[in-house]
Amino acid sequence: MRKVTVFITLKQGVLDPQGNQVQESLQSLGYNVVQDVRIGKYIELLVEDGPDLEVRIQEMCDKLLVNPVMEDYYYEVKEDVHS
Amino acid sequence: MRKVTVFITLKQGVLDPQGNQVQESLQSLGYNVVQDVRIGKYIELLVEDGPDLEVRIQEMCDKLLVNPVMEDYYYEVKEDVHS
Amino acid sequence: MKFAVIVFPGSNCDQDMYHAVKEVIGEEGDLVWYQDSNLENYDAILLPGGFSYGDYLRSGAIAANSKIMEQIKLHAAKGKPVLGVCNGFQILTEAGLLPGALLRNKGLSFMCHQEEIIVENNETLFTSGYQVGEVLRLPIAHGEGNYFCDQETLRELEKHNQIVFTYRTNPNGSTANIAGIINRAGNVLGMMPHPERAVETLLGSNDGLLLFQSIIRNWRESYDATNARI
Amino acid sequence: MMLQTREFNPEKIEQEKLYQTMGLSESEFEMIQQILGRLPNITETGIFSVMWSEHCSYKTSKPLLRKFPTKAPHVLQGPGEGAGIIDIGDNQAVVFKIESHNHPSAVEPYQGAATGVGGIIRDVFSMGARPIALMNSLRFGNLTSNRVKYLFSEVVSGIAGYGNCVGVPTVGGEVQFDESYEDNPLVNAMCIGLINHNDIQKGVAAGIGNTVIYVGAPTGRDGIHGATFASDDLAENVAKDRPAVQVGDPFMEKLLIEACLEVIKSDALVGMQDMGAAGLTSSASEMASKAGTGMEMNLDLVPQREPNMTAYELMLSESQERMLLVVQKGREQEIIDIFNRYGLHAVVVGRVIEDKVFRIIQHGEIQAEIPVDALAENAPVYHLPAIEAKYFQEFQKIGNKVPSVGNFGDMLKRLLQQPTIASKEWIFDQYDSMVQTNTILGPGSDAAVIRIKGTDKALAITTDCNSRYIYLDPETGGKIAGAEAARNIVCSGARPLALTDGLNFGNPTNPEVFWQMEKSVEGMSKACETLGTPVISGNVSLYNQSKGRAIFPTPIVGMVGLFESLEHITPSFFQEAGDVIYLIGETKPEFGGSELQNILEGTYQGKAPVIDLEVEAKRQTQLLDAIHKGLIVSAHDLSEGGLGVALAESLFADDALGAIIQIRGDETVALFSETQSRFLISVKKENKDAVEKVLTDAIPIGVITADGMLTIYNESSIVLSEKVAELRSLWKGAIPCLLK
Ligand SMILES: Nc1ncnc2c1ncn2[C@@H]1O[C@H](COP(=O)(O)OP(=O)(O)O)[C@@H](O)[C@H]1O
Ligand SMILES: [Mg+2]
Repeated sequence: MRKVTVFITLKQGVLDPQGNQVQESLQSLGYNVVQDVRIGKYIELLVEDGPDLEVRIQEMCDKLLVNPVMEDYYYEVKEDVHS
Repeated sequence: MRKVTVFITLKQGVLDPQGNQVQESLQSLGYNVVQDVRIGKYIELLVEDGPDLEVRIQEMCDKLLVNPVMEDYYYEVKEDVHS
Repeated sequence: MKFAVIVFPGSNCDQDMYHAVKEVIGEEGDLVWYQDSNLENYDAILLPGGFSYGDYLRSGAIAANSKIMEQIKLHAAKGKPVLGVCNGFQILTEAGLLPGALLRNKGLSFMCHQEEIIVENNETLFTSGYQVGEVLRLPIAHGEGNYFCDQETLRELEKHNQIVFTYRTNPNGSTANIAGIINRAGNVLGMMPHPERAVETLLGSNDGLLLFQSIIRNWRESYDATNARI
Repeated sequence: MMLQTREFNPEKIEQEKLYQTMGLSESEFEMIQQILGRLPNITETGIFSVMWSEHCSYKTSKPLLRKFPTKAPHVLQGPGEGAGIIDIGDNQAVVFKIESHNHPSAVEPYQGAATGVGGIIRDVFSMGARPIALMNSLRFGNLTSNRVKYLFSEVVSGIAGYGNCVGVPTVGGEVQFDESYEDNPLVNAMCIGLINHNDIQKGVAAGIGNTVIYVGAPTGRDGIHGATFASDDLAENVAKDRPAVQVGDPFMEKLLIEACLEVIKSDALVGMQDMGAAGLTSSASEMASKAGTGMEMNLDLVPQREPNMTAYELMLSESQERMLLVVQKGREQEIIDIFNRYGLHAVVVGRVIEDKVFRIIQHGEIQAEIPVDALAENAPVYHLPAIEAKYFQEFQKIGNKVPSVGNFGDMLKRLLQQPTIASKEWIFDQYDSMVQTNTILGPGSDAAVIRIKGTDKALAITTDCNSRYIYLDPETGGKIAGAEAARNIVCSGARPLALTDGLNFGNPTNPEVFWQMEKSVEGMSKACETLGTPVISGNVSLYNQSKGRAIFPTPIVGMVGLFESLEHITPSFFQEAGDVIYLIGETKPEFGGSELQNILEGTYQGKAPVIDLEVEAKRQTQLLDAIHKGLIVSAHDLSEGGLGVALAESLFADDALGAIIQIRGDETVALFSETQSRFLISVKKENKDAVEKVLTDAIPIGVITADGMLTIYNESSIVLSEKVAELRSLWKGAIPCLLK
């Protein structure tokens, strides 16, 4: 069993109203050091290991997890998880 | 300028209906290898560098970015970004 | 009695709350913009529903960090009534004035309809007009109304009779069917259903009327008591 | 499309016909050269291409739109402004309009639908009105493919996500599912606003020397060429249109609503318009053109989301949540202060000039200079050829034959589970339909009913369009669309006031498509004339086709009616056992385009149901009269699925009620024919005589019972007898079940 983490971000140029608001709020809390905030998704998957693991992950991202019209992604295959 | 990434997950024991639904959908697409899905947030911050960078990040997480009642987090300070 | 309806950027039930208090019930009240932070002259604070700050990050989180919350905490510490409805409830939990958190609905969608709400505790200044076990028809309208707290907190809530309202049939996955809770001191109530939308039969229900009237009656009584003492 | 301005000099644009990739024809490019007296540069070419797109100029639909009746004493503002305005007395008026966001929704359904809602709300509050209600009209393919299910559920969440957040209740709508919308879903949103006469605001850039102020979200590279995109065949490969995705920020919009409605009260404001399709370009040039002035704008002052944006990109961007204001010179700060209080950025970007040109400056250079009228007024108009469709000629030859139905109870159950008929609760439960506490009847009744606080008045609102009839026979179908909308308004007890139209069609250069457009507009116009409901605003969406196949012609009608007294509000559901049920209107064998035909044949053919508008008008007047006399307990119109479905629907508010009904003649015709101009009403026993006197076409057909059964007899034999609770649960569960 493998833990896979998928990081999904909004494509460059796609508006992130949420990120903008969080940035403003951080600034009004006094954190003027924050220059930019972008908010995306972080998905943890527990997947059975196998030779085509990476192919499957990419397929799942392309088909379901990620909206290619607006989002980019990358992923990491992490440690073995014993179940 | 530093890029900081914050990973926010739902605490263990907090139900993740969205994760469950994604898992179901993945299975119905034939990806039975997926045993568990948890969905969290992935925040990218661009922060001015400084000696107390890490302290500030933790403060921002504790005050605003993360709700400790339901969420856990970790963060990574990444490469220097030239602006 | 004078109510303050707090208006955050993105609040959208502020006018409805104001209308209920002012036009339907006929009590005094003001809409208070979140930057006008003097709340001293108000007897009760109402945190209305809506999407303060767009519900960005987490619903209620950004409003809970705004300056006016300090005033609201002060007001609450004096034992004066604070009512948070829907987004107001979310703000109160985010601000730590009430325990727990409101997660996304179990079914993942926003939902808006009338629900049957059971009065669990009528020994509060908000619910003294109702009977325990009474079923109210109140609208809900939320995407994140799934009340969550850990087991320990739940035991505390139960032990101190802090669960004020429950759903008859759980629409959103809330722990123990919780629709509304009160703080230990009994003056801060948070609830997901909208009593301010249920004050006129023309719109389908007036079961929320007694909630506002209870606040007013209890305030009058304690006010008279205070005056009598003087 | 990332065009680098430098690479495209005017000669190259001409020689390599680059203007064609932006949707301009050769003759249009020639017109542009004549207007300017020179070759246009890339920015100018872009500006012309969006302003002369169908979406902004209505170049092919203008000749048709002229057919609509638009005048009446109560019309304060007809088509032409952001939205139309209707007087409702007491110095109050309603503002409304419908708008499509079909193409964006096909590419990115959540954001496409959300920004569609945002856009139509801006149209309404930019007139100075407070938005008080939203409606939507949707079309999708059959709920069988995963893609359609995805589009459907994302569109609904997008509408909910935006409308709920801005705090405008979504009080109703309609949806149909048909194969022709498989690749081309339709998403039309309607917004209704309330205004005092003296607050009515127009989008004009009057007063030479006055200041132009930009408010709201910074401009990004999103949605560039959205307007031309909305005017072209939906590219089969949507991938190339991806950069056109715009993201909505309903939170920003909520702040804009509140701030703009405060600014309206200031006499420093001269004019205001939202930046919709074609963004800065259209708002600026339209405001100047309407005032007979010109405008100069310095792009260096325009708030920008990304670095190094070109003039071309800034002028064509369709970033959302932006407004353009003209304010009196010298009084800018008071306006800016109001916006700042709401946390919004407002900046001076230009001024009104005497020269009737639109002049754009960036980096100290003139990037574009175009006569404003050429953009806003003098776009080319095309009179396209129309040819009567072949299929129509075939269909007209088919006689009305009665399909054979085995078991009537089973057929009724199947009909109730057809997604077009089934309960839409799965949709509207996701909409906040109650915020603003005015919703007397929300989604689920024939028309939505919204009270007007502080008065005894209320509004009835509906959207309707049975595109199957319009496909079979555009003119008849157009009449039906107008009549059905009015029918829904009348059933609720309100007097129809006026309508907005959302014209959704395929490629107009196909003469058969243009014929569909022409005929359906003619049909709608006739209905408007006979029923006294002028058209006060509307929207055109063409090129809804892919792989050479067009959608069913879908001219949606959004209608608003007025209750002069809350006492007139009439439910569509049966209320009490013992009440008598009447059917108004005779029933003929008409199954063309019916839901029964859909079930039995899986297709639509033959003749559309006939409609006699005079009969329709008479029955509507009589019904309204009876309601106003207090004679009617409930009223429901007959639509898809005929009497059978209408009877079942009328019982769905209360499982305890039932009905015993007596029909005559052929059962299939009586129960499932879709003959027009029919109503189902319930009345108190003691009012029978009075009702029959007023409603000359009403025939008693049964009585409401307390046994929770719908039982239908023909003479003495039982046609069907079903538990209402079971019918209801099938009806309610159908859409959720299909989405599983
Ligand atoms: N897309 C939608 N959004 C909101 N409400 C809807 C939508 N579609 C249908 N409804 C509601 O469901 C009810 C039934 O709709 P419909 O079957 O189209 O009614 P009718 O045939 O009487 O016009 C109406 O009250 C309508 O407002
Ligand atoms: Mg109807």
